[in-house]
Amino acid sequence: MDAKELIARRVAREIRAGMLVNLGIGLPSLVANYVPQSLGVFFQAENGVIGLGARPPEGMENLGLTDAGGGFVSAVPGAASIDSAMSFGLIRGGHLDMTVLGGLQVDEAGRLANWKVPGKMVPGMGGAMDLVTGAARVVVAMQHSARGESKVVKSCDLPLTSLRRVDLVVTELAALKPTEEGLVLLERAPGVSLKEIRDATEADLLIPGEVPEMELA
Amino acid sequence: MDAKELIARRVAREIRAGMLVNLGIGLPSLVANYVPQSLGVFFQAENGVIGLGARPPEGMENLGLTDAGGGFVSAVPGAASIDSAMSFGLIRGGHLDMTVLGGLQVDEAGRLANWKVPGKMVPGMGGAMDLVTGAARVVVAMQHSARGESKVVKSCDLPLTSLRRVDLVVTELAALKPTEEGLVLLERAPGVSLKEIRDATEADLLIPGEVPEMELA
Amino acid sequence: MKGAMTPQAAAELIPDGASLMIGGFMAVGSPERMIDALVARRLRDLTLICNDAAMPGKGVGKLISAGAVRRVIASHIGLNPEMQAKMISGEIDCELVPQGTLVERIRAGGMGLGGVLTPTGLGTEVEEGKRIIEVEGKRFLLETPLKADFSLISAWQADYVGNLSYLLTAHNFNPVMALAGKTVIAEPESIVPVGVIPPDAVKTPGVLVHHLLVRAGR
Amino acid sequence: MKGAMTPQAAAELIPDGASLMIGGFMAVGSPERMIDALVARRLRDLTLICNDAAMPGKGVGKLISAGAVRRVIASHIGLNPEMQAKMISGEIDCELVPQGTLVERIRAGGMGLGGVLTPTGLGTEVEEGKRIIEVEGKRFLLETPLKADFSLISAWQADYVGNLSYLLTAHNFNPVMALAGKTVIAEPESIVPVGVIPPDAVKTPGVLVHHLLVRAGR
Repeated sequence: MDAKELIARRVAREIRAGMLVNLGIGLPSLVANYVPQSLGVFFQAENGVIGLGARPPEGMENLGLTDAGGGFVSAVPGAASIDSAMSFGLIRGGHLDMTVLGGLQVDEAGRLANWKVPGKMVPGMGGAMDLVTGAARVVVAMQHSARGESKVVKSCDLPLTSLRRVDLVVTELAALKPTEEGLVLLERAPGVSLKEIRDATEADLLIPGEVPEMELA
Repeated sequence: MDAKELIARRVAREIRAGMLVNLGIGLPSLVANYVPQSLGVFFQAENGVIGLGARPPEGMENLGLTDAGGGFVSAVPGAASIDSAMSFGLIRGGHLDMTVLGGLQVDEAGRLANWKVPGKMVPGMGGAMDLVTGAARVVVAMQHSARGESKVVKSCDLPLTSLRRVDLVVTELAALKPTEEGLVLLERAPGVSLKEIRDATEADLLIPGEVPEMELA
Repeated sequence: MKGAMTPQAAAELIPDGASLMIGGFMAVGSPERMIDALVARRLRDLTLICNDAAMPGKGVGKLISAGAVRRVIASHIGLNPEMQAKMISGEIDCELVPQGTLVERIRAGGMGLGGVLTPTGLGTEVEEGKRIIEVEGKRFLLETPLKADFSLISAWQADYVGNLSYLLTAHNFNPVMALAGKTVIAEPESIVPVGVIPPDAVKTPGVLVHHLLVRAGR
Repeated sequence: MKGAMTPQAAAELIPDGASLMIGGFMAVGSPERMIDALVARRLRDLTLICNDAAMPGKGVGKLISAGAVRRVIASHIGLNPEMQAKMISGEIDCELVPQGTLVERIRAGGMGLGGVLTPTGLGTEVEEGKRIIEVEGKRFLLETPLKADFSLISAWQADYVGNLSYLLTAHNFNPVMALAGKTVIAEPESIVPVGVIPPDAVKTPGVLVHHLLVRAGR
């Protein structure tokens, strides 16, 4: 299993029946593959649909039905079209049960940075700032390190996405729970030792007596 | 011709082709009777329809299609349903070309009072404050006096609806144009003398050299 | 997927003293069966947030006549003489709000905005006790967001996901109130199978609706 | 009743230096024929207000590649490397705005509100230079309204009154931008006789639309 699949399968376990969930583009969008249809979960794409379904067969795509990455999707039974004002009204107003986003850095205060690398990459925040500020639950799904540097840091040096403390961070090594006291090491990825996690992490971690292995969907 | 018909027929002449117009309940609603269909005017009712039409025949009314007074109406071809947020967004945002409202008092500054008589009658402002604040053009349609007292006063002693100077006041005696300098007597009702108007008016009027008679629709 | 419940069962969810947003404009687009069940339950000390006080015997007017209401936030109460009398006697506190401000305050509450900056009401009694914020040289009243314990709304079609569509002037405050109640109960004219309402016809997404009432006569 | 005009005739209405709101999300729901006509007209110094910079060859990306744009107000430009390069070289000024804030600023401009009070962006770079307003103990950023000389929007069905309906995720910014342009030009997929679009399916009332483009291939 590669890192991305592992992360997606762990995040999928956070999703409960009947939730409204927004999945960011890239890694987070893989989560949908591991959520059983029987849960009756509705996926929202912030560009304007509640009830996102799979990509249609070749030739049956419609230019007017895409996800937030511009990819073709379908609409499940019970889907609803919404404009951008309603879409972000739902997000900012706390009606979105969960958002899953990628990250560039998360720090000991549980703050996320994911929209800008000054001087290098300025894609813009898109909907990320509203999602992190407004969603009932924020889950960050990201690889633990990039180019040999830990993305779980003492304090973000990249521009913040929000002051809000995220609710869960899932990497291919660990599940971390930001709390008022700091980052709690909640679970280890299968076969990963505490030492491996500590060595790969710049931030100080709070490590309980027992750190179970992740269960995956 | 009674006073109300005269006022309605004078106000009707203010309406131009293609306008979006809101008519208040009561006297103002009579104006629609004198606007030729060929003008392509759309009437808005602030409770949620653009393209208000006549009351349907007995037995063909629908409980879900009424004007702001709760009376049954129809929808003309090209009508649109709007919710209250859109309705008042159009009004406040200056997209409404004209509103015609009743009045309790108008003063020399062109300010309207029409929502409250302290200690006697407190119906509430409903949509009136938004209409007077936001409409591109505000026309007050009211009788010149009530219970022997002039409704065109030096300064409103009833609570104001808005600080905004209204654009035209039409009574059964006169058409008055509020300006920065004061209330200009624009037109006399047919057969009414300047003296009759002055005698019936508490406010000081600015009277040009020539005051023509009203033309009616 | 949501099951539908009777108005009586829905009324049981609502305690004395609750704040209720109730849709409708002169009772057009009001959830009448829900209101009847509230009257039958003899609730007390309710706060109503609604466009108007309707008339005796119709819409929210029935709750006012029944003595169930302690406080009303509305834009117009002129067609309900009982409401007028109860306001003057002090039985009901009444806050009068311009209609466009009222709907935006509810929307702000439902959409996580901190308030409404509106020119409506400047220089009138509505301004009293409120902050004025100047933006780019223009003055605006700061009006605060509104939320409620329950939103009781009326709709045209629903499906069992809770998606709602509305009919003509029966839209009014219903779609906005669906955003701002901690619990949202919808009374639809009809309930259709999931997938029957086209996505573009849905005006209130089902995720906002917690309970549906069974259709009339069921 | 509005006649329909060609994209070329509509483009003639727009001068160098104009501010344009253009609907679309990654070019989905963008008025492509209108944009092509603007490119052909070799306009300069435009200000674009749009969700994103699309990609080269699509949507507003075509105007950016053509060198027609001086300033962009958007939430995301990450999929258009030409936009990134022009921003870094200083050819285009770019104001990045959170998406939910952007759509509310446009709505506020179109609906006569004085601004937006949002928690989004508090404590981030977005806060810089902005006022913070405290309401009922919570802090909000004050974001100013946006308007434009022209709104160029894409729709699904139109009638000759100018009423518009939209398709699925091609709604996005179009209905809100229709409120905030001094002149609104709509590019519909089809135009139907007046009375064919049911009142409840109209999402933008025709009173907001000044010009309709003829259908493609006409």
